[in-house]
Amino acid sequence: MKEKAIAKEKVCGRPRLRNLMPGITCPGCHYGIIIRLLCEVIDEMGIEDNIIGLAGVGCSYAWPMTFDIDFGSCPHGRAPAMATAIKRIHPESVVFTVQGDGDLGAIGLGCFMNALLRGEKLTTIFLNNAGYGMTGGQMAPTTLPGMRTTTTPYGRDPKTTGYPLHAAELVATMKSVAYSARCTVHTPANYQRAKRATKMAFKKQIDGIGYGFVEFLSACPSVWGLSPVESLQFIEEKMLAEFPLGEFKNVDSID
Amino acid sequence: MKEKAIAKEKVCGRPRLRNLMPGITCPGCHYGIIIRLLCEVIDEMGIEDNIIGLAGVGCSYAWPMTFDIDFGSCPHGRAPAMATAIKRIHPESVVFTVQGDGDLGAIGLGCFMNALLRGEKLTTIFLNNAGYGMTGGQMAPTTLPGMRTTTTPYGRDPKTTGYPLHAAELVATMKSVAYSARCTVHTPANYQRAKRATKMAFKKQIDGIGYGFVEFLSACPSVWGLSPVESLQFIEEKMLAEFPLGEFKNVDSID
Amino acid sequence: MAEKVFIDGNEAVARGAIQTGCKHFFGYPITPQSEIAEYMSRELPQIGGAFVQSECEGASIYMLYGGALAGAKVMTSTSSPGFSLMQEGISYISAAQAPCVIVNVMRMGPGIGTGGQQGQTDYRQVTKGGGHGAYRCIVLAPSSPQETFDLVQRAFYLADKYRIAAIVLTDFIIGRMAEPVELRTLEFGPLPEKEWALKGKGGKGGRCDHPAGAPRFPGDLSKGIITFYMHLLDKYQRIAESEVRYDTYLADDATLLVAAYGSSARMARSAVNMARAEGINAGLFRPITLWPFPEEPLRQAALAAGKVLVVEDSPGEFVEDVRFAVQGRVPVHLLGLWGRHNERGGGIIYPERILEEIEKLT
Amino acid sequence: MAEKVFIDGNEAVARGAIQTGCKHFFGYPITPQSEIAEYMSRELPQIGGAFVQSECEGASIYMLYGGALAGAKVMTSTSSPGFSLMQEGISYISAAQAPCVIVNVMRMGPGIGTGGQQGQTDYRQVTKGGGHGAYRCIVLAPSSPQETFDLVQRAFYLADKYRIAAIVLTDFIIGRMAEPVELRTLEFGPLPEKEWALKGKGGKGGRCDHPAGAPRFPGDLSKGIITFYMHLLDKYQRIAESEVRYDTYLADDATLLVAAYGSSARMARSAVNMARAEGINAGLFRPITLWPFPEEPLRQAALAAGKVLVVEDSPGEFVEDVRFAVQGRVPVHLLGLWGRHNERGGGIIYPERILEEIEKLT
Amino acid sequence: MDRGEIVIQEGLCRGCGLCAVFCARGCIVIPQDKVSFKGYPIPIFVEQERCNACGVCGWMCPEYAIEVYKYVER
Amino acid sequence: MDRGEIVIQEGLCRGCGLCAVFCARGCIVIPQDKVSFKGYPIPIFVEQERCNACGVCGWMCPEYAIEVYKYVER
Amino acid sequence: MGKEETRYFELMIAGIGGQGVLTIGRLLAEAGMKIYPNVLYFPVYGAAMRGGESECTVILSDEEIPSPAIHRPQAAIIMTEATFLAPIFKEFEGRVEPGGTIIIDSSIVQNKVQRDDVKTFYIPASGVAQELGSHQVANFILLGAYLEASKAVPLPVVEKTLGETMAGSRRKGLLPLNKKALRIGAELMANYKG
Amino acid sequence: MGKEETRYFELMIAGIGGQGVLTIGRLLAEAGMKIYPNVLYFPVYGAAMRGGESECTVILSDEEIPSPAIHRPQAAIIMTEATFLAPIFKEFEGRVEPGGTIIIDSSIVQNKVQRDDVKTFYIPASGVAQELGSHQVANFILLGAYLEASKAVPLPVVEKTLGETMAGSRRKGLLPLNKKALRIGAELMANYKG
Ligand SMILES: Cc1ncc(C[n+]2csc(CCOP(=O)(O)OP(=O)(O)O)c2C)c(N)n1
Ligand SMILES: Cc1ncc(C[n+]2csc(CCOP(=O)(O)OP(=O)(O)O)c2C)c(N)n1
Ligand code: SF4
Ligand code: SF4
Ligand code: SF4
Ligand code: SF4
Ligand code: SF4
Ligand code: SF4
Ligand SMILES: [Mg+2]
Ligand SMILES: [Mg+2]
Repeated sequence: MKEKAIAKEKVCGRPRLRNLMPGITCPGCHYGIIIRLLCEVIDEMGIEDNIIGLAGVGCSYAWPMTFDIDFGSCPHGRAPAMATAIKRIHPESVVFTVQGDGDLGAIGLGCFMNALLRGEKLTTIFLNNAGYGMTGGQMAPTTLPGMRTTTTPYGRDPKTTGYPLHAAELVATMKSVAYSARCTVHTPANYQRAKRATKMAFKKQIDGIGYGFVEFLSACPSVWGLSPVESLQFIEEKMLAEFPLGEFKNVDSID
Repeated sequence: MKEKAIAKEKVCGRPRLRNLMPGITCPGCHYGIIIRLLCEVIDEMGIEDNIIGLAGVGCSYAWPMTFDIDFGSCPHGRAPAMATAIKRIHPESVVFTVQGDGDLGAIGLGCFMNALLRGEKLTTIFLNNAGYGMTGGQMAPTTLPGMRTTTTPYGRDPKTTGYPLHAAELVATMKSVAYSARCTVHTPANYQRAKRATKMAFKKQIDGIGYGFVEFLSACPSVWGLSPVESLQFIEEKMLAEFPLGEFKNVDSID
Repeated sequence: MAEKVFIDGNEAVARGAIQTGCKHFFGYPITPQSEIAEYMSRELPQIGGAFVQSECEGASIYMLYGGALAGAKVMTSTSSPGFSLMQEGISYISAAQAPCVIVNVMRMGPGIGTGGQQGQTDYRQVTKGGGHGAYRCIVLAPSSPQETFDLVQRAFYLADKYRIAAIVLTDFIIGRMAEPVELRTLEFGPLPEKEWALKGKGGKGGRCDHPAGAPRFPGDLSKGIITFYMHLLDKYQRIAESEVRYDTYLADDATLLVAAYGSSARMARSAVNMARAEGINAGLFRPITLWPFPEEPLRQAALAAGKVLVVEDSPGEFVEDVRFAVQGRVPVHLLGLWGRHNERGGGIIYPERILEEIEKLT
Repeated sequence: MAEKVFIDGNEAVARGAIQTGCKHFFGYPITPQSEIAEYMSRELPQIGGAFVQSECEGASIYMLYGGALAGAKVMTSTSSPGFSLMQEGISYISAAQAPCVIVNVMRMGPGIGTGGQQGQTDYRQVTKGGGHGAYRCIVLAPSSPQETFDLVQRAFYLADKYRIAAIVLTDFIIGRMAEPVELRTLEFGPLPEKEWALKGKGGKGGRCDHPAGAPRFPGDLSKGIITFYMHLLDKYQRIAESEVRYDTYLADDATLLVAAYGSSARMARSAVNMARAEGINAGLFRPITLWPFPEEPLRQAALAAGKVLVVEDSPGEFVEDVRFAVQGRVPVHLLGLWGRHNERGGGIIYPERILEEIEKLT
Repeated sequence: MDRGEIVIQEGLCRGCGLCAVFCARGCIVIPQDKVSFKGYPIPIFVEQERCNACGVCGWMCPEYAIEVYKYVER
Repeated sequence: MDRGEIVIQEGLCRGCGLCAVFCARGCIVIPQDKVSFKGYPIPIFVEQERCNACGVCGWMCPEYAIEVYKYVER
Repeated sequence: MGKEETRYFELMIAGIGGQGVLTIGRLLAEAGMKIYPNVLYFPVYGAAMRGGESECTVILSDEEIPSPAIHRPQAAIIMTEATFLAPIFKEFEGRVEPGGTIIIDSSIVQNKVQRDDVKTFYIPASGVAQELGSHQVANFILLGAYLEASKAVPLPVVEKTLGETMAGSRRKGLLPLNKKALRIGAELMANYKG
Repeated sequence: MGKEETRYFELMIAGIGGQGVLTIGRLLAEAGMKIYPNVLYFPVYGAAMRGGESECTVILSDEEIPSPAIHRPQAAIIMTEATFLAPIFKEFEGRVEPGGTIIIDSSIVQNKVQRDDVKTFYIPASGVAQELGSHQVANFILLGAYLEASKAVPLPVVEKTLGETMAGSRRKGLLPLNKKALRIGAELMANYKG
C-alpha cells in the first residue's frame, strides 16, 4: 500500500478570506469561529467583490483588518447609520454590520432600531457574549440575571438593572425585517445551522426583501471568568435557557 | 319657580392643576384635551404633591409651564434618562415623561428602550400625531404610509422610509413593562377610557410593579392639513386602521 | 450669466450642493433649517440620489461619515443643538479624513435656546472643534444667499481636496433672508480619485477602514500617532496658507475697524455707511473663513486703523480670535448681544446701535 | 492626619466624590476610566445611593442633568469620545445652570483614537465648550491622585456655589498612576439651599424647569436672552476673579518658563530639576484651573522669564491659551506630541526630551 | 326649566369647532361668518333649553374656553 | 491506513482546548503541563489512526491554528 | 418715498402666524425683482406652527442692500395688537421713521398711533375681507393699500407675479379673490380720508 | 543602588497581559509604602482584555517624585520578547540606564542583552514556575530576584504585604505558592552566576 501515491487534500485551515495575521481575541473566544463562518459564507455565496462590512466597537473592532473584503469600522453603536448611507449610495452592494451586545444593544439600540424603522435592506451579525468584553467585563443589556460583572459586583439584579435584551425576538416584531434568528457556534452542528442562517440573512438583503439579522451567542471566557471548555457548558446550560435558539422570522415578502 | 334659589354648580372648566395661561397649540389640537385628562388624573389620584413631569421637545414643550406641578423640560428625546435619575434620587415620587412620536420614536428611541431594559419604574405619555408638529410637519416614525409631509412630499413610501412604529405593541414585548395601552381622546367615550388607562399606567409605577406606558393618538390639524373636524374623521378612518386601540399589556407582577 | 432666482439662504445651501454634484443628503429637522432637508426630499429622488431623514443629528453625522467613506459627495445640515450632537462623529470623520460638508444654521443660546431664533453663539463649538482629538474643520461663513450658494460649492471642493470636513456656518438671518441668486456653477479644478472609498473590493484587495488597520493613505492613523498628527498638522498648515478668505470694506483709510462675520457683518456694513455719512472713517473687516482664521490680514488692518470694534450676536466668542490676532497691540471693543433691540429671540443688533458704539469710540 | 491609602487617580475620583457627599453616579464604560464606574457600582449601593450604568455617554449626561435638577450631588465620568457625546447635554446643563461634576479621563486622538492610551488632546473640547451656546464650564486639571481627590471635592463645591458644570480633566497617566493619598475631607463653607430642585411640589406651587417658563432663579433663560447672558457673564466674571488656581515651581528666578498642565506637568517638573542640575534656571508654571485660565499670572511669569516652553501631549491646544496670555510679548515654543519616545499609544514625552528642548532654548 | 348653561370665553376660543361636534344635543353652532376679536370663528350657545349641563363640550374644548354650569336648587 | 492528519501551528495556538473537546474521535489531548513557547498549554495529536480528517477540529479552532489534511490516492 | 435720487423702499409687516404676513412680504419682493436690481426679503417667525409672532422686512433698492434688518423702517403694516410674548403694535408704532407710513388693520388693532410725525392709515382690512367672503385675504387688502400709498411696485406687476407664484399651487382657485383684495386695498387707500 | 545619600529605587516591568506584570509592580509599591515616604506605581496596558502589552513603573523614594514616567530606569524586568505591536525586549534593553540592572525571564526571552554597561540576569522564571506547579508564578520569582539584587524592600515586608492584599481575595489559597516563588527567585539571584 505504501507505494501508492498519496496526496494530501486540505480539508480545513485558515479560511481564504481571512487575512494572514494573528487574531487578538482571548483564548477560547468564539469570535474567531464566527469569523471563519462569515468568511465561508461570503466565499460560498460568491459576494466577496461587492460586500462591504462595518464593524462596531468592541472585541470585534479588529475584524475590518482580518477580512479580505472592504470593511470599515464605526463609532461605538453607529454601524447601522453608516451602513445605511453606504447601501443607499451603492445599492447594488451587500452591506452588513457586526456589532456586540453593548454596541448594538446599549449605545446603538436607537440607531439600530431606527434602521429597522426606515426599512433599510441590510444584514446584521449580532454578537451576544452577555457582557462588555473589550472594556473589561462590565454588564451589557444581555447579561444574565444574577451574573457577576465588574459593574454588577453583587450579581445583576433585575430590580435595579432590568432583564436581558432578547434581540432576535425583538427584531422579529419589526415589520421591515425579513429574517431573524438566534444561533450559536458552540458545537459543530450549531456551526452549520448558524451558517445556513447567516446565508439566509444575506439573501434577504440581496433579494431586496428586507433586513436580515443573526444573533450569535458567543463564549467570552474572560468576562465570564471560566475556562474555554467551561464556557461551552455555560452556553449550553445558562445562555440557552435565557436565549432560545431558532428562527424568529423568515418571510419572503413584506406586505 | 323663579323665586326658588338657583345656584350654579361648575361642572367643567379649566382643570384645577392647569395654570392660568393661554395654550400655544394650534386650533383643534388634541394636546389641550390630553393636558386636561392628565390634570384630572393627577388630581383624582391625589399625587400632585409628589409627582414630577418631564416633557420632551415638540409641541408639548410648553407643558411644564402649564401644569401646577413640578415639571421639567428635557433635551429632545432624552426625557427617559432624566426621569431615570430623578426617580432614582427621589424613589418615593411619581415620575413621568411626555414625549412626541419624533421625540420618543426617533431621536429618543434608544434612550427610551434602554430605560425599559434597565427596568425603570416610570410612566410615559406618548403623543402620536403621525408627524413632527413643532418643526413644521415632517415625517415621524409614526407617519402613515402614503401620507404627505414636508419631508415626504410624494407620500411616505415604505420602500425607502419603512413602516410606522407601533409603540404600544413594541413596549408590551419588553419584560419590565407592567402596562401598555393605546388610546385616543377623539370622542368623549374614548376620553374616559384613556383616563382609566392613564391611571393604570401611574398605578403600576406607584405599586412598584413596572413601567407604565400610554400612547395617545392625537389630532394634528396643522400637519395633516385638515380642519379640526376633518381630523376627527382622519383618526377614526386612518389612524385607527393602522394603530388599533387597546391594552397590550397589563400585569400585576413581573417574574 | 446664469439664471437668477429669488431664494433664501437655506434654499441656497440645498441648491448650491446639488449644483456642484451632491446627490446624497442626510438630515434631521430642526428650526431654522428644516427647509434644507425639505428641499432635498423633493429634489434628490428626481435626480437619482437619496434623501434620508435620519432619526437624530447623531445618526445624520454617522450617515454622513458612511457616505463619505463610500466615496460620494455628501452633506448634512442642522442647527446648534444638532451640531452639538455631531461632535463625536465629526471627530471620527476628522480621524478618517473623510471628505464631507456640514451646514450649521445657528440659533441663539445654550440648551433649547430661544426656539430657533437669531444668534451667533456657536462660534467656539464650530471653530475650536467641539469633539475630542484636536482636529480642525474648515469653516466658511457666508453673509448672503449668493455667497452661501457659492461657498457651499467651495466647501465641497475643499473637503475633497484636503480630505476634511468643511462646515458652512450660517444663521437664522442668512438662512431665511431671500435675495436674487445667480445659479452659477463654480469650477475649482480637478480632484484626486477616491481610491480609498469603500464600495466592494471588486477584484482588488479588501480595503480596510480602520485606524489601527492596514494603512490606506498618507496620514492614516494606523501609521502611528505622531505620523498621523504630523500629516494633519502639515495639511492644516497648507490650508492655513492657501485657503484664508476675508472681505474688507472701506478698510484702507479706516481709523476704526469694525470686525464682524456672517449676518452681523451685514448690519455692520450699514453702520459703516452711516458712520461715513457722518464723516467717521469706519471700515469693515469680515472673515469669510473662520478657520483658517485671517489672523495676519486682520492684524494688519487693525494696526492700521488703531482701534477695533467687534460686533457679534453672542456674549463674545469671535472676539477672542480677534484679540488673539491683535495681540493687545490696539484696543479691541466688543458689542455683543446686549446690543440687541430687545430681549426676545427676535432681538437684533441694528446698524443704529453699532453706529452708536462707533461714535462712542471716535 | 486622615488615613492614607495607596490608590490611583481613577479611584481618587470615586473616593473624592463619595467623601464629599456624592451618592449618585451615572456612567458608561470606556477605557481608561471604567474603574471609576466599577468602584461606584461596589460602593454606592452600600451607602444608600444609586449607581446607574447608562447605555451611552449621551444617556449619562442626561441622567446627570436630571440628577442635578433633582437637587442631588451627582457625577459622571468618561473619556474623550464619550465627552464628545455629552456636548449637547452639557449645553443644556449650562443653560439650566444645573450644578454637577463631569470627569474626563482623556485618551489620545480623534475618532477611536489609540485605544485608550495616553494623550492630552481634549483641551479645546473641554475648555472652549464643545456644545452650542457660548457657555463656560469650570475645568480643573489635577496632576496627582491626591490632587485629584482634593479637586473632585472642590469641583462639587464650585458646581453648587456657582450653579455650573465643573469638569475634572485627567488622563491615562493621572488616572492610572497610584500614589499615597490622604483621605481628607475638605471644608469649603456653606452652600445655598436648592429651592429650585424638582422633587414634587409638596404643597407649594409647581416648579417649572423650562427655559421659556416661569422664572425660577436669577439668570433663568425665561427672563430673556440678554438678561440671561448678562447673568452668565457676571457669574463667569466672578469665577474668573475668585477661582483661578495655578502652581509654580522655581519660577521666581527662571530665565525659561515651562508651561504644562496635568500629567505633562509632572514630566516637566522632572525636566526642570534636571535643567537646574545643569545650571539652567528653568521654572514651571502649571495651571490648575484651565478655565478660568490663569492668564494674568502666566503673563507676568512669562514676561519675567522672557521665554516660554509649552509642553503638552497634543498637537498644540493648550499652547493657544498660553499664546493668548503672552500676547506675542515673549517667544512661546511648543513641544507637542512629536516629543514622544515612540509612535505607539504608550508613547510618552519623557523629561529627557523636555530637557533637550530646554537646552536648545538656552 | 333650564338645567344649566355654558359660558364661552371668546378670548380663549380658537374656533376649532370641537364643542359643536361633541354636544350631542346640538346646543352649540359655529356660524363660519362670525369671527372673534382674535380672528377665529366663534361658537354660539344656541339652545340653552336642550343643554343638560353634561359637561362634554367643556371637556373636549382644547382651550378650556368653555365653562359648564348646572343649576341646582338650594 | 491513516486517513489523514492534522497540523497544529504552535505559534498560533492559544491553548483553549476546543479542538480536543470537539474531536469526536479523541485524537487530540492537551496535557496541561506542557506549555508552548508563547506560554499556552499545547494540544497534541495523539491518535492519527483514528482521525478521519473530518475537519471539525479545524473549523472550531478560533485561531485557525489547525490545518486538516485528508489523504487521497492518486 | 425714495431716498435721494435712487429708488429705495422699505416695508415691514407684522402680525401673527396664519394672517399671511409672509405671503404678501414675499410677493412684494418677488414683484420688486422685476424692477429693482437689489431686493431683499427677510422673514422672522417662531418655531411653533401657528399663531406665533410673524414679521418680515422687504427692501427694494437701486443700490446694494447691506443690512437685512431695519430698525426704523420707512413703512410698516401692522396686523395685530400683540402676541403672547411681544407687544407688536407698541413696538412698531415707535419704530417707523419720522415721515414714514403706518398701515393698520383697524378691524383687529383697536389702538391708535400716538405719534404725529408719521402718516397713519387705518384700513379695516379684516372686516372688508370678511365681506369679500374670506377673512384670509385681509393681507392682500393691506398690501394693495401699501402699493397705492408708496408706488413701490405697480399693481399689475404684483398681480402678474401673484399669478405666476400661484400657478402650480393647490390654492390657485383663490387667485381672483386675492387680486380683488389687492385692488380693493388700493382703492381704500386712494380714497382714504384720515 | 540608591541615588546619592537618599534612598531611591526605580523599576520597570514589561510583558504581556496575563503574566502578572501589574500584580508584582503594585505589590512592590504597596510594600514600599511601608518604608518610603514617596511611592509611585504607574501601569500601562492596552484596551483589549488579554494578551496585549503590559508594563509598569515603580518608584520608591525619600524625596518627592515628579515624573511617573521614567525613560531610563535603574532596573527592568523583561518578561516577553515582543507583542503584536511593540518590540519589548529591544526597547527595554536599550532604555535601562548605564550601570543599571536587567532581569530577564530566560524561559521566554531567547535574546541576549548586547550592552555591557548594565548588570544582566537571566532567570528561567517560567521554567522554574512550571516545576513549582504553575507557570503563573514566574512573576513572583522575578520579583524575588529583583528584591535580592536591589535590596529595595526586605523580602518579609513584601511577603507581609502580599498576605494583606490577598487576604480577602478568591485566590488566597495561592499565597503559600506565591511566597515560595518569591523566595526561590531571591535564591536564584543570590546564587546567580553569570
Ligand atoms: C462612545 C464610546 N463609548 C465607550 C467606548 C468604550 N467601549 C469600547 S468597546 C465597548 C463595549 C463593548 O461591548 P460589546 O459591544 O458587547 O462588545 P464586546 O467587547 O463584548 O465584543 C465600549 C463601551 C467607546 N469606544 N466609545
Ligand atoms: C437635538 C434636536 N434636534 C432637533 C430639534 C428640533 N425639534 C424640535 S421638536 C422636534 C420634533 C417634534 O416632533 P414630535 O416629537 O413628534 O412632537 P410634536 O411636535 O409632533 O408634538 C424637533 C425635531 C431639537 N429641538 N433638538
Ligand atoms: S473579552 Fe470576551 S469577547 Fe473579547 S476577545 Fe476576550 S473572550 Fe472574546
Ligand atoms: S402642530 Fe399639530 S401637534 Fe403641534 S400644536 Fe399644532 S396641531 Fe398640535
Ligand atoms: S354641557 Fe353638554 S348639552 Fe350642554 S352644551 Fe355642553 S355638551 Fe351640549
Ligand atoms: S372647542 Fe373650545 S376652542 Fe374649539 S370652538 Fe369650541 S370653545 Fe372654541
Ligand atoms: S482549538 Fe486551536 S487554539 Fe484552541 S487549543 Fe486547539 S489548536 Fe490551540
Ligand atoms: S480532523 Fe476530525 S477526527 Fe481528525 S483530529 Fe480533527 S476532529 Fe478529530
Ligand atoms: Mg459583548
Ligand atoms: Mg409628533
